[in-house]
Amino acid sequence: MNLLYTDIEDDLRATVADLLRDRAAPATVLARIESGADTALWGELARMGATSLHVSEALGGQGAGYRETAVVAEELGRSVAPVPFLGSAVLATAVLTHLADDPAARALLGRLARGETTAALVVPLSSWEQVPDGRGLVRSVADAAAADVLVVPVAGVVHLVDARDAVVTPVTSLDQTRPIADVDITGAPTTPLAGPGDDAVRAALVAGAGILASEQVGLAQWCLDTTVAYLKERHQFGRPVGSFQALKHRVADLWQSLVVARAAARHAADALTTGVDVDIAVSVAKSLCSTVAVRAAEECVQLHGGIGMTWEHPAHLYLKRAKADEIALGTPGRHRATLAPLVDLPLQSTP
Amino acid sequence: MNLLYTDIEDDLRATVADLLRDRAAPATVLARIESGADTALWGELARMGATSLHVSEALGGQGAGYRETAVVAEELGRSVAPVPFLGSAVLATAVLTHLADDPAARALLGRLARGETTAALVVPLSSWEQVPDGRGLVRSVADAAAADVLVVPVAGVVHLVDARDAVVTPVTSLDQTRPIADVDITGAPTTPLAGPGDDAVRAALVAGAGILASEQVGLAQWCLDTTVAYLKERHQFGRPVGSFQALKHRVADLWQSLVVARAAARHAADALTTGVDVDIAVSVAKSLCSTVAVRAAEECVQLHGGIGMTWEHPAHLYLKRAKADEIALGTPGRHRATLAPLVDLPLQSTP
Amino acid sequence: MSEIQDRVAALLAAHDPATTDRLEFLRARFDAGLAWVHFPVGLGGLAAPRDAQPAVDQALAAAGAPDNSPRRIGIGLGMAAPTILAHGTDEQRLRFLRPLWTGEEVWCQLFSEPGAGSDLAALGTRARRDGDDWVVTGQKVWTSSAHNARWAILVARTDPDVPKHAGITYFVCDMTAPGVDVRPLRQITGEAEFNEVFLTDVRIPDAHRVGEVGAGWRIAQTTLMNERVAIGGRPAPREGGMVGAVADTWRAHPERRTAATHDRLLELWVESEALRLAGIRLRQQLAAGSPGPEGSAMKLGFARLAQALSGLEVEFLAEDGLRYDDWTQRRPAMVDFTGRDAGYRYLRAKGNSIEGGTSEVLRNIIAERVLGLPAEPRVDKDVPWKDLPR
Amino acid sequence: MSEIQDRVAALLAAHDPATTDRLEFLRARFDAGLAWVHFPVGLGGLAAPRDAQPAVDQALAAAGAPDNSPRRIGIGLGMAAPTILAHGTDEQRLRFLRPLWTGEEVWCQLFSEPGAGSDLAALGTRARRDGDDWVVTGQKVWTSSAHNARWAILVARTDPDVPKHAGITYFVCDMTAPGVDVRPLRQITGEAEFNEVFLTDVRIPDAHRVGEVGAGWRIAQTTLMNERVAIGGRPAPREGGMVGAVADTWRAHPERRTAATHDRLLELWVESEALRLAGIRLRQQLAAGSPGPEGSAMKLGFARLAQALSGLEVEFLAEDGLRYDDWTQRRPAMVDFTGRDAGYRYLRAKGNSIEGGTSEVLRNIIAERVLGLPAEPRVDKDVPWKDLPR
Repeated sequence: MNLLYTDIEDDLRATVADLLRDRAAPATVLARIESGADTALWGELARMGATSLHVSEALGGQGAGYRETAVVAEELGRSVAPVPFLGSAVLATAVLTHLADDPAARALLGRLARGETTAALVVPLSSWEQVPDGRGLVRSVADAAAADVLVVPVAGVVHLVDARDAVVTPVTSLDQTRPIADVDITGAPTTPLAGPGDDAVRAALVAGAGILASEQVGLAQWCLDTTVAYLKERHQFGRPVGSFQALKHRVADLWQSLVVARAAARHAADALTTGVDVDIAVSVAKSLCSTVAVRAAEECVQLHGGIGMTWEHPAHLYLKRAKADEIALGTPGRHRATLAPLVDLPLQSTP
Repeated sequence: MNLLYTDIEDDLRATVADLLRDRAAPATVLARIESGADTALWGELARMGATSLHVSEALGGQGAGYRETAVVAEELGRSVAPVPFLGSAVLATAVLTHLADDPAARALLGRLARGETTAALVVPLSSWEQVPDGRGLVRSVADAAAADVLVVPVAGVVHLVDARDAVVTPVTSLDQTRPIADVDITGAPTTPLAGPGDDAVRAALVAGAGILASEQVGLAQWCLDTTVAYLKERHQFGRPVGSFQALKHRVADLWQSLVVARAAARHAADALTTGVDVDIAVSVAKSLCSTVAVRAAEECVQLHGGIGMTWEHPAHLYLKRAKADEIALGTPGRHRATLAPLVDLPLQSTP
Repeated sequence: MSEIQDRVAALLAAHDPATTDRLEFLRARFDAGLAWVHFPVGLGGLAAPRDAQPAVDQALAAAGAPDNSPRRIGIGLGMAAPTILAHGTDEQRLRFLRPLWTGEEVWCQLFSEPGAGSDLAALGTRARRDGDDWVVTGQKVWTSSAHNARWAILVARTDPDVPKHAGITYFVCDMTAPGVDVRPLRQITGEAEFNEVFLTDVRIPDAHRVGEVGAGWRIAQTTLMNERVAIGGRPAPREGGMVGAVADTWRAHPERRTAATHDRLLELWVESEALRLAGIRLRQQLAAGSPGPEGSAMKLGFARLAQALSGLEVEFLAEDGLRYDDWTQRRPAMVDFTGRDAGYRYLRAKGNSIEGGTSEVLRNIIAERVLGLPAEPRVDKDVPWKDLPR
Repeated sequence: MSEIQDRVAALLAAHDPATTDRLEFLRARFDAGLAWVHFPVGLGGLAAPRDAQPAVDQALAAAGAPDNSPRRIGIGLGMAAPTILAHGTDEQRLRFLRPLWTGEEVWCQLFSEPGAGSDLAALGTRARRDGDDWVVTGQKVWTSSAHNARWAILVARTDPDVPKHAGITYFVCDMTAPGVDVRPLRQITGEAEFNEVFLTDVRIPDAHRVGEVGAGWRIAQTTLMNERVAIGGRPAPREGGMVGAVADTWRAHPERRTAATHDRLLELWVESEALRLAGIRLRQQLAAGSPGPEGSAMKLGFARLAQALSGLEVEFLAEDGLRYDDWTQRRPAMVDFTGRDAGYRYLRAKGNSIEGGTSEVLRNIIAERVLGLPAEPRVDKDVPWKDLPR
C-alpha cells in the first residue's frame, strides 16, 4: 500500500495543474459558466493523455492506473473545470474497459483515448450499488450533453447509442460546472456489447466513487488554501482576521480533516489500482471525503463573509460542486450502509 | 403555555438553592461520595415539601404541579446532590398517584409526602416506553438502595414490596451521585395495587423523562457558570484564558444551546402540568437536553484543562451524571424514534 | 386602553375602509396616533405602552382596513424610524416619519462597505463639509431595497484623524440625488437581492445630519440593535420555516428515506421545535417586561438549523438534489428563504449566518456582554482611523 | 547494513539470549551500538540511519533476546534521551544514556505546573544558584512514573527579571534527593496514573544542568517535539484502538442496536479507518525522508475519535452503560486506554485532548506554523516574568 504521490504522479499533477491554471482559473470558469463543457480544454486534456490513464496501452490508453487518474481528478477538483472527465474518462471508460473483449467497446476506447470522441454513462449521477435500467427517461445524467456516444445499461447488457439518435435534454444543474441532462434513448438504434453488463456498470460506479474522493480532496484543498489566503489578507478591527483564534481553530480543524481525507482518497486510488480491499477503501473514502469537501466549501463561503455570498467570487462554484459530489455515486449514508456488512458491523445479525 | 418561571417557582427555587448551597455544595458532595444517599438532606427536602409537589393535597402532597417539581429537579441537577429524588419523588410517586384509588397506594403516598419513607420504582433506569417486568433480577435500578419500599411492575400489576424482603445489591455506578442497584424480589411478600399498572408505569416514565430534562438544564447551567468563572480567573500567556476567542465562541455556543434547552425543558414541565402535548413535549425536551447536558459537562472538563481531569475538582461528578442522564429513561435516539410517528415523520409509510 | 379603542372606532367611522383610498386611510391612521402607539403624539403615536399596539392592529384588520405592508418597508420601520425618533431633529421627525410609516417613501440602509463588514466602525466612505452641505464619496454594499428607496440612513467618516469610532457621522441620504449609483449585487443563488451603492460627490444638506458630528457610531447602535431584534424575534408555528419545508419533502418521498437520514431529520426537527419554543419564551419575557439577551441565541440557532436542514434536504433528494430551478438573475421584491426549491434554500441559507451580524460576531457579543468574558487585546481602539492597517 | 547484521550476529554469539541474564544482555546490546543505531558510537549507537533500527529489533526478537520494555521507560527513551543527546555534556551522555536505555533507571518529566499548563513558559518553579549547586523549590504536576523514577528532566526559572521564555534553565533532577515529595494525583477514572511532585529546597549540582543557563525553553522544545511525535505516530491495524473495542461491543449486543446508533458507529468507524490510513501515510512520508506536520493532525483526530467512540459506546450499552467497574484508587504501571470497561474508556479518553498538548494548543500550532496564519497580539512577550498577571 503506497499512500504517497510517486514522482511520476507529481510530474503529472504539475502538467495538469499548469494547463488548468492557464485555461481554467476560477475567474475563467466563472465567466463561461453558462456555456456548458469546455471542449477545447477537454481536447487538450485528451491530447496529453490525461483522459485515458487507466486504460491499458493495448486498448489505446496510457497504461498507467487509477492512482494517476485520481491525481488528475484532484487537480480538476481544485479548478472545478467544466470538462466531462467523470462521465467520459472515468465512468464510460471504466464500463468499456470491463467489456473490452467486445470489438465495438475496444474501438470506442481507442477513439476516446485519442480525444476523437466523448462518451457518457447513462445512469443518474446519484446511482450507487443498484444498476439502473436505461430504458425510458433517465434523469440527472452527468456530462451527457457533451457526449457523442451514450453508454447505456439495458436489462443487464450495455448498449452504445449515438447521442444524435437520443433525446438529451440539458437541465438546470445545482453544480454549474458539471452539467447534467435527462436522457431518453427510446427508439434509438443501439449497439449491444458482449459481456457482463451489470458487472461492468457496478465496477464503473465503484471506480467513479473512488476517483470522486480524490476530486473532493482537490476541491477541499482549494477551499482551504483560498480561505487561508483570504484570512491573511482581510483586515478587520485593525488585524488580519486570520489572527482571530476562533477562525484559526476552524481552519486548523479543516486542515486536520483534509489530512485524513487525503489518506483515505489515496488509499481508494491505490486499491482501485491494485484490486486489493477495493470495496472498503472506496466506501471509506467516498463517505469521508464527501463530508469533508462539503464542510470545506461551506467554511470557505462563511469565512469569506459577505464576499463569499456573491456570484463574482468563485467560492460558490466549489460549494455547488461539493454538494453535488456528496450525492454523486452514493451519499455518505449509502456508502456507510454498503460498508456495514463488509466490516462485520451489521444492523441485524444474520442468523 | 407559560415557559417562564412564576414568582412562586422563583421562591421555591431560592429556598431549595439555599438549602443545597449549605448542605450539598460540590465539595461536600465530593467528600461523601462513597457514602450513598444523603438521608439527612433528603429528610429536609421532604420536610419543606419539595418531594411531593405534584401530589394533590388530598393525597397528602403540596398540590402544586410538575412545573414546580421541575424547578426542584433543576436545582438538584445544579448541585448533583445524592438524594433519591428521581427514584422516589418522581418515578415511584408518579406510579402511586396514578393508582391512588388503591388504599395502599394512598397510604404510601402520605408517608412519602411526610418524609417517613422512601420508595423506588423497580425498573432499569434506562427504561423507556416498554414496561419491564419486575420478576427475576432487575438491573441498574436508580435509588433502590435508599428505598424502604419497592414499587414493582409484575405482569401488568404494580406491587409494593418491603425492601427488607428483597435482595437489593448496590452496584458500582458510573454516576456516583445517583447510585443504582440490582433488585430481586423473588420470594418476597408483595402487595398488589388495583388499577392499570402498565399505564401507571408508562406515565411515570414519561413524567420522569420530562423532569430529567429540567435536571439536565440545571446541570448544564452549573457547567457553563463554572466554566465561565474559571475562564475569567485562569491566566495563561499573560491573559485570562477567557479572552481567547476560540474559547469564547465555544462557551457562547454552549450558552446558546442552553437557552434553547431551557425552553424545551420548561415546555415539558408545563405540558406535564396541563396534560397538553405531553408526549411530544417530553421527547423533544429529553432528547435535546440530554445532548446539551453531556456537551456542557464535556466542555466543562475540557475547558478546565488538567484540573478538570482530577478527582478533586467536582466537574467529573457532573460529567458522570450527564452521561447517566443521557441513558436514563430513554436515550436521545430512542426519544427521537418515539417522536417520529407522533409528528408524522415515519421511516416507513403506513399503508 | 379604552381611549385607544375609542380612537380606533373614530378612525373607522370617519374613514370606512371599504370606501377609503388605501393611502388616505393610512395617513389618517397615522394622524390619529394609531400607527405606532408608543411613538409620541403628533408622530403617529399616543405615547402609549408598546404592547397596546397588537389590539389596534387586530381591530383594524378585522374591520378590513389596509395595512402598510410592513415587510416591504421593514428597514424604514425597524431601523430608520427608531433612530430618527431617538436622535433626529423635530424637523426630521415631522418630515420623514409619516411617509415612512405609510410606505409612500421606502428607506434603505447604507452601512456596510466592502472593507467594513463585521468591523463597521472601520468604514471609509468620506463626508466632507462644504458650506451648508456635506459631500459624500464612497462605496456601500449589501443594501436591500436600494433600487426602490427614496431615502437612506447613512454612516460616513467625517474625521479620519481620530480613532475610528469617534470620526463617524450619521446622515439621511436622498437616494435620488446626483451621484448615487445603485447596482444589483448578484448572489450565489443567482438572484440580486441586494445592491452595491456607489456614492460620488453626493451632496447632503447639513439639515439631514442626524445627531452631532462624530456621534454616528453611537447612533448607529440604535439602528443595529433594532435590526437584531427584528431578525431574531419572529414567532412561528410548529414546523414553521425551514423545518416545515424539509419535513414536507420527507413526507413526499418515502422511496428516498433511509434510517440514517431519518435520525438526522428528527434531530433537526427536535432542535427546530426547541428553538421555536425558545422564541416563544423570549416573547413571553419581553411581554413580562424582562427582555433578555436571548435574541442573539435565536439568530445563531436559526442560521445553523436553516443550513443544516437545507443541506440534509438536498442530500436526501439525491438525483433531484442535483438540479436547480433557475439561475436567472432576478431582483425579488421580498425574500422568502423557503419559497423556492431545495437547492435555493440551501444556498440562500448560507447568508443567514452573515447578514445582520455574522455568527462569529454574535458569539463575541454573547461571550463578552452576556457571559462577561474579557475582551481580546485591541489594537484598533486608540489609533487614528487613517493609520489603521487594512 | 551488513555491518549491522554482523554486529547483531556477534552480539547473539557472545551472549546467548537463552542463558544470558536480561540486564547483562541489554548492557551488551547497548555497548555493541545496537540500542538505537542512529545514536553516536559509544552511546548505544552506530551513527547509522534511523531506519536501520527495525531490522535489528526484529532480528534480536526472533533470536529470543529480551527487549528493554520500551513502554515502561517511554519518557526516558522518547524525551530525556534525545534531549540529553542534543544538549547534554559528554559526561551527562555517558552517565545517563546507558542505564536509561536498559531500563535500570526510569525517568520522568517535571515540566507542567498548576499555573503553567498550555503556557509552559510561565512556569514558576524557582532554581537559585548556591555555590556549585542549584536550590529548587516549586510544584510540578501531571508527572507520570514519578513514583518509580530515578531521574527527572526538569525546567525551572533561574531569572524572573527577564521575559518568561528567557529565564528558564533545564536540569536533570535526582528523584531520590531530599526535598522531592511525590504524591499520587487521582483522576476522574478513580486511578492515580499521574503524580504531583513538590520540590522543597532540592539541591541539584550544576553538573546536572543541561545546556546554558537561560536556554531551558529552547531545549524543552526538543523534548516536547519528541513527545508529540511519540503520541501521534503509533501505527495500528484496522480496528486497532478504541474503534475495535466499540465495534466488539456492537457485535456482542445485537439486542441493543438501533438504526440511529448504527449510522453513528459506521461514521466513526470510517473516520477511525481513515485516521489509521493517515498514520500509515505519515510513516511513509517519514520513511521517504519528508516528514510533514501531520503528526498534530493524528493527535487531534485520535483524541476526538476516542471521545466520540467511547461516548457512543456508553450510550449504546444503556443499562450496562450506567455501571462502572471500579472506583478504587490504583496506580497503574502502564495505561491502557481501552483496557477496562466502557465507562473507563469514556472517562479516560477525556484526557486525550489535554495530555501532551491540549487540542486547543495544537490548533494554534497548526494555524500558525502549518497554515501560516498570523499570531494573535501578544501581551506576554516582552514583560519580565515577575510582572505577568497570573
